[in-house]
Amino acid sequence: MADASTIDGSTAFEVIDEPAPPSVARQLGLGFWLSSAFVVLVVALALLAPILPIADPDQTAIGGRLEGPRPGLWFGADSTGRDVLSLTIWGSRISLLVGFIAIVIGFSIGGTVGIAAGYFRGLFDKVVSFIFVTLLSFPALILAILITTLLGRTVLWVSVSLGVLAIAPVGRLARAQTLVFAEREFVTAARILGASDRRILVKELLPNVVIPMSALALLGMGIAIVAEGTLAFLAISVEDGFSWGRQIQDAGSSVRDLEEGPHAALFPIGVLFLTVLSLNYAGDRIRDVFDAKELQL
Amino acid sequence: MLKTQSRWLAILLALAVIATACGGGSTDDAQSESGDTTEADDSSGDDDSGGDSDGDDSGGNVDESADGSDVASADDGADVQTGGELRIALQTEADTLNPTNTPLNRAPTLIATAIFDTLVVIDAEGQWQNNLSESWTPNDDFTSWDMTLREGITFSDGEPFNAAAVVATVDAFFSDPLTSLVFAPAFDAETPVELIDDLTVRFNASTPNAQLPTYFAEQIGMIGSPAWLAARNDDPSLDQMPIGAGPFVIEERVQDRSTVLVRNENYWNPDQAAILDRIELFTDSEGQADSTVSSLLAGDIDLLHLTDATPILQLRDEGDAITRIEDQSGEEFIMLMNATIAPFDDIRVREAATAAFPQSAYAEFITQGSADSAQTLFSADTPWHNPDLVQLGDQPELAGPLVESYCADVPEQCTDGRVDIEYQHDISDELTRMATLVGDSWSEFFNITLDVVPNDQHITQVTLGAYDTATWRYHGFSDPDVDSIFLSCNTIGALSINFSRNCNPERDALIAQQRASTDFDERYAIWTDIQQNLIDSFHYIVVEHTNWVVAADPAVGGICDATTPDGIALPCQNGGVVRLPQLFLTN
Amino acid sequence: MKFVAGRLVQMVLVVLSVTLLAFAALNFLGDPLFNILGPIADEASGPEFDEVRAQARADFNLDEPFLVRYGLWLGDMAQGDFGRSFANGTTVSSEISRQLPVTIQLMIYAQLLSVLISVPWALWSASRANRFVDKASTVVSFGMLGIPVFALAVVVFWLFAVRFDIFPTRFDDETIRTRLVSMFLPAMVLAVPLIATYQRLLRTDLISTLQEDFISVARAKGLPRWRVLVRHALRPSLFSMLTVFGIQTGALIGGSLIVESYFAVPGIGAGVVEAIIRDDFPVVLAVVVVVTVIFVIVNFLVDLLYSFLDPRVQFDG
Amino acid sequence: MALLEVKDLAVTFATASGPVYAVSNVNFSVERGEALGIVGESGSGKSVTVKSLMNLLPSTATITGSATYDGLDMFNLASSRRKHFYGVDVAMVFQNPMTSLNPVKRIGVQLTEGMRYHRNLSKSAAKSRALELLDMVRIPDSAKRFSQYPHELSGGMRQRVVIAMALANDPALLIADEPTTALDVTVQRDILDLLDGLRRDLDMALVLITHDLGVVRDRTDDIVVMYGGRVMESASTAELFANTIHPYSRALRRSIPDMSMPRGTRLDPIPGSPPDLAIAPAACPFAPRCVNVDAICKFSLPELAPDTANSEHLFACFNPHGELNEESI
Amino acid sequence: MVGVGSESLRGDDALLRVEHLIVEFKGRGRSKLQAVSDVSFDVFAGETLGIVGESGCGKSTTAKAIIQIPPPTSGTIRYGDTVVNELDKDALRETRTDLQMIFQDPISALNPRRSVWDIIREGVEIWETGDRWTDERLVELIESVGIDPQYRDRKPFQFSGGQCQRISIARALALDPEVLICDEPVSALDVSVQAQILNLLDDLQTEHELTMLFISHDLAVVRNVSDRVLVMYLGRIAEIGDADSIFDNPQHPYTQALLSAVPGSGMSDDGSLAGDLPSPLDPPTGCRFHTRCSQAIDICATEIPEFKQFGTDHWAACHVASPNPDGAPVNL
Repeated sequence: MADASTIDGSTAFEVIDEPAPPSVARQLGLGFWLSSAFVVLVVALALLAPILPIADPDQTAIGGRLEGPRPGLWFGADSTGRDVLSLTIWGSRISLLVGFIAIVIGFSIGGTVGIAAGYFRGLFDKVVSFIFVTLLSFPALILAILITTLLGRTVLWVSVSLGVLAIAPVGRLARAQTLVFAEREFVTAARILGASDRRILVKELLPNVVIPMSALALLGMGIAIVAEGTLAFLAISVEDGFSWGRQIQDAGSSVRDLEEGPHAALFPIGVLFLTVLSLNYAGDRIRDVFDAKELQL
Repeated sequence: MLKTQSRWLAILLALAVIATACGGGSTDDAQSESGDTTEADDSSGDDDSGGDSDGDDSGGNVDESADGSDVASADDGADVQTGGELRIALQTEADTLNPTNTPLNRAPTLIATAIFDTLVVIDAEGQWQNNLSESWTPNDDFTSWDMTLREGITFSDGEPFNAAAVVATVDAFFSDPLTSLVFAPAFDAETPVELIDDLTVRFNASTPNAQLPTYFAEQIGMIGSPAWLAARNDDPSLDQMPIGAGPFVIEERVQDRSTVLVRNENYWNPDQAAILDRIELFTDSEGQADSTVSSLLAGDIDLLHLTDATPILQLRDEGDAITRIEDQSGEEFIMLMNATIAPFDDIRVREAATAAFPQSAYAEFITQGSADSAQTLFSADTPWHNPDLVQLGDQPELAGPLVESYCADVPEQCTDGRVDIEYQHDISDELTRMATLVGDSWSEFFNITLDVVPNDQHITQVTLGAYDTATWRYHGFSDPDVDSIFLSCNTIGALSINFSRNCNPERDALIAQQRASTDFDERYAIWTDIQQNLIDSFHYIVVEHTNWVVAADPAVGGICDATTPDGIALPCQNGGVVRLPQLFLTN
Repeated sequence: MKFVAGRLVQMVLVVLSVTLLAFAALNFLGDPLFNILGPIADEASGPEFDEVRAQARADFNLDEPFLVRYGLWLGDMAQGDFGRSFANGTTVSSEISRQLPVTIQLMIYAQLLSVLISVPWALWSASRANRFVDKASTVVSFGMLGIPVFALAVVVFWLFAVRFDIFPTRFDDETIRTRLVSMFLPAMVLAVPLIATYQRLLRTDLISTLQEDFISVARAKGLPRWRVLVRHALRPSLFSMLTVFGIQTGALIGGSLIVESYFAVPGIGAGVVEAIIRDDFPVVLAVVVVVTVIFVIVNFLVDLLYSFLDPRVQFDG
Repeated sequence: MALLEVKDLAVTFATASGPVYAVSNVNFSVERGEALGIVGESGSGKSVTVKSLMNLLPSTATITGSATYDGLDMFNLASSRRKHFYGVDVAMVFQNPMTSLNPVKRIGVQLTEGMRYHRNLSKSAAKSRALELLDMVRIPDSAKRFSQYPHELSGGMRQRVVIAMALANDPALLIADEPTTALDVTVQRDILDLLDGLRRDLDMALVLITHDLGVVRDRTDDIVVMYGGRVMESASTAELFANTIHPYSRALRRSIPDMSMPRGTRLDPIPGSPPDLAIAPAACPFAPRCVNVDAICKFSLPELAPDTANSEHLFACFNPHGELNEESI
Repeated sequence: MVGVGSESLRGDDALLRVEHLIVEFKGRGRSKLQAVSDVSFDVFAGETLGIVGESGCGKSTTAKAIIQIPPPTSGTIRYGDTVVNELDKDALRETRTDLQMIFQDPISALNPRRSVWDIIREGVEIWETGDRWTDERLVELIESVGIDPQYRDRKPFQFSGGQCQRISIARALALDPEVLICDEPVSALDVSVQAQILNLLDDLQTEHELTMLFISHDLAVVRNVSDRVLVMYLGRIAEIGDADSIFDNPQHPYTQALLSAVPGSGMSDDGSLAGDLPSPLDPPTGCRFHTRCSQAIDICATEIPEFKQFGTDHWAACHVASPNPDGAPVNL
């Protein structure tokens, strides 16, 4: 590098003497990795459930009624003597699957429409914004329940109904994000450079909108899992098969059952809580780290 | 515009309710090892009408543990407090309280009985006794009965209680498409009822019927004030505020929530007028029976009835601290198998399902000893129980060959050597648990598709025959003759209250035969045959005899004090129905 | 005033759209006849059922075009005729007028609890931003935010009503006191995520407000910390919280479905769950309308409150 | 004794990525009735310095060194004295008048708040005093302004209000942190003139912070030039402009376009970027950009020392005149 | 020759002609904010036109209207033979490559998620001018603005504000523009860095034969860079002409006030302005400056002043100022 002291400032290379920023991995912090690890563990267990050496979740009378945890029956038994651990692992499959599909639906539709509305503005934006307001004014849970009851209590429709719920909030956020960045001068700069709308959307805006949105997707996934659990808790989720919500409802709605064997409810609650918390935390960290980068500017 | 609509729908729904007793929230379970003896067998009825004596525990057995306290308070007149207010928690609600157009299940029957009084009651021995009626006189072949009313009875609104009122109610009853379904087949289609004179009414039966008066211990025997009946035609909301000749009148009612009864000050029979001033009845909205128990223990309510296993066990744990009366005679919990469509149209499949049914697991995990395990429609608490009759169950090894043979014949109903079936139940915790247990046992022989439907839809679909197999609560009447409507060929139709659509001419002949008989032993024998017939045709799996438990604060007395106007003792409770007028509070 | 008028028009439009959406859902998702009649719509044959079906088609104007049907229904609705419940023929309006006050009480209870807890908490943690206590409280509120309402309901019920018999296990409206006590757990369950939300938002906004120049000015005046915090920083920091307060009304309504069902509180939430389970669509539609109107009105009031909080927000001109 | 005396002041911030050495080795003093200018670019530590004096730094800041006000240790005030110190003895005016006023409170409330708190004035007494102050800072229509909200006032008016607020309790020391940077050039002069006039009329000490040498030139008695959190040079205003010693001060003067320069005049920029304050001060912070840089500058910290010719003129430089590499400026 | 945009005054060598430019923004409700009111001026090839004025005077809006961001409400922008505001979308995109711009906030002007290399190559990619702008040439360009090419893969946040402004400049130059609009390019920078950028712009202008519009509120900076100066007040031109002439001999009372307010300008205090800047939503009638003008006379409040010529290339719109003997009032 040229010696700055001898070269005229206008052509001298400026010294960038700040140390390389800490790696993204370091910035995300231990908590992020712990929560990610937990989520990965839960997902892995869900995927591997069929080949794990655990009891058949349908098999009753493995333990006594609400038998407490013991070696071999680590989470105890539920009110029909099923293995709570096995139920929790198998229950995660529907919870996670529904959460995942719902988020894919919500983000692909809400994200696209929101970004388009934020970028193109005009009448399209007005219409879309109004639809968002309407959807947000609709009592969400009632809407989900309605769709599910009317269309069928299958994984697909439960996911669709939760996905529909996600459209408006996701879309509104995507729109807001797009608006923020569309106001930035680099977009004006790109336009002056002659970039087409498509190019500006894809190259300039998307990267800026997608990263925060992906953090949001993790949070949203947690919300969707909770929403599915809520439906299941109200006995309006997927009919065949059980999810965490249903398991918790099954074990948690009778005073006597709770008195005799709170573990049957508390274990799945714990796992659900940790999963949602991990998703939230991971999403939060990603958002913080990437937002912070921008703020550093 | 919704009015007509909901009316039609309500008909269907309610229709089903009559057979399901407590359809929705409260579910099933109850079973009792409480070895309460039943005096069913010596039902020759030696009329030792114990009046207000300690109980005669048939039909409603005072649990030994509670016996003492209950009896003590009943005998100890010094403690009786006149007036006062009682709070009762009921398990379910009815859509209306009008007996002529709404089937009433057990809980609302408790209210309706207090408001109306029935023409006839079933006594502690299981025999019918005159209540508002004074006498019943059949003709020779039992095809016609003349009923004479007691004199001097008035409705609580002051209208005279006379033959015309009875005819009006019965006409209303039969003109209702729904309520008529149950009883109409037993009556002459042209003139089921005739006005003879001011206090006499003639009922014409369709076939020789020695049991006809027992019908009037049921809903059809609840006679409403003609003025009210006429008024309700204009204002359906009056269905919620019925007027009868009973010891109580409704002061206030919020459906599904609470009903307030106050003493009928004009009650015709001062000897049996209500002791309490006021009774407030609450309905437990959603399956929170166990919290109701807590309320009882906390003194927030004074009396409750329920059928759920866990609170029953909880009540038993309380021992002497609570008055508790159990009764398993009122209701059965069964699994229906639809005989009209494949695969359950084939007896092999029905037999396989019955054989593989997890009776012991059910007893362990669901009833947990709160109710007796069941073999036939009649529990040990009824005089009709026959301990020799045993249904199949817990023998999955028998199911294999049957299914194999069926699938060889009807491969389109099978997948991978297992029969494809749909298992329908409505939404409730206990039914879900049961489905888990049954699913686990059956899965070796059946591919089960669960069809969890809302309670109302469940009822409709079963009534329409749109199911393969379904769980069902089955309201047992006081006399098995009434039950026969669920077993007869002539009640099978598009809408059927013979839910499993099991038609058997041989069984119909037996039913007609017992109906014409006045001899208990003869009828008992015939009913044994009918039950055997049912067992052999595998239309039902009788899962449990619902254990209706009435529990009360020890301060509540008089639960077993009810008698007919003639002083004949009535059961402490039947299917959760307690008679309210004799209840009192001790100081 | 122009703003208010504009907002009112928007509110009406939103309510119309929501009702249209709900009405459309019941008409286009699945067969409307099935939604009205249940299995009778297709599974029953025979003349009596043909008659039922014909009657239903006539009663519900099913042969009319969708928009006409919607208009007719809306007309009834506007006149306060919410129809009659399928389940028992009582008027829906009487059902709702019985259940709604309970739910509103529950919601106010929950909001009160959450505001009373979250605001002091946020002030406390914002004044100690990034110190240990603040970080610890951030962890706590993060955790509170992650607990699903239904799971919280179970845990709280188990802990406070079953394990330690502190609160009654059932709703009791004998007296105001018992009502307050028996509604405490349900309200608290609803409040927990709200507390966390409010605390986080208010804390963040307070921290950024505390970096504003006018706070430095106030402190340079020599005013004590708490006075600056409460008198100067709090009000300008309330916006996000207030906005969310409006939005959370919707979440609360959702939460009331669970909480009321679980704790057997006889409110509109438990009612609508039951109605949906029973396919009692007149009730469902009515609840959707009522709830949306409440939601929209609350958010409108929140908008009006903005001008109180910040004189710069002008609604006209 | 000087009214304000700052000695060896250093401020360090703890951040997630380690300490930031915002200010170190700062020394200066202000006499009663005098004006001191502190000049520096962003990041030079001038604002942090005065904020530390005003007790406005966040809790992440660690302050060492001393500052005395009329002999009182400002960093260790007895709590009774402290309660009525800021806003009474010492007051401050901030950079951005648009954000210096609480947007949700009326001007009058904000003006009277300090007096009422510190002096327990009645509402009406406070109001009449406030109207007096508004007149003093030459705000027309003071009675009307009193009940207005800040957003109803222009930037210049708001800055006058902020000044009036600072003067409410007759401070002996007024600190003005870039009071005109956010204002249009036409308003800037009015405000500066106002401050100058008030200082004279009220016999206050004034500390005027700015990045613009032109602003302090005519309005201060002494000047402190800061860079990278350290004092580079300090002297009386006349002396500094007549005899700029420190290479940074000189470079700063030469890099700024001047109205007197003909168009197209080539500027002498200071190459490079301002220093990174995360690095502990171990060398002259200006060394990487300095034309007179010498080996010693990169390894050692120059002390603030008086010039041989003028003991009142202090500077921190090893090689002020470029003798070491024989380049003269 | 040169002028304020009036036909009669136009020389043939004007590269950019702005005629009767009006830019309005929609305010709340039906109100309209006229940010630029009937502004006409020419820009000549190779010159630097400085535009000065207080905040809100419409200087940035005027410059941005030239490249149609946003398109003006009315008026004509001629660039050579092209009428910019009548171009269709594609032609406008093409024409804009000749008219580039750098912004006040160097940080906001760079996409935080793209590398410096991607940012600078953007125009090359859009217009597929890779044969002309080879990677080697781009590297040279990066070097020429003073950025070490070895950092080309870094993201903007790893650079200082001054460096970001350099990157911005390189991005604009990679399109070979004719005109470079600099919208307050140094006001966000530290004084020590400001001079670097000013010198850089000066060098690049010579090297790339740029015509520049230089917008600033800092009179000293404008004086330093401008050949000609345009002084704006509340959406109108107050004074325009040769920079030396205007700075040394300002005619419009507003220009005088502006100059006298510069610290250390040594100018007399006469120009001190009374009162506040009026609201642009409701600008004063007549001469917009009359509400603050110490020399205002009655006519100022009613009639919009015409431009008067005060020198070969020096016009001012003022009723009071009297022109040089050789200059006659100019009709617009």
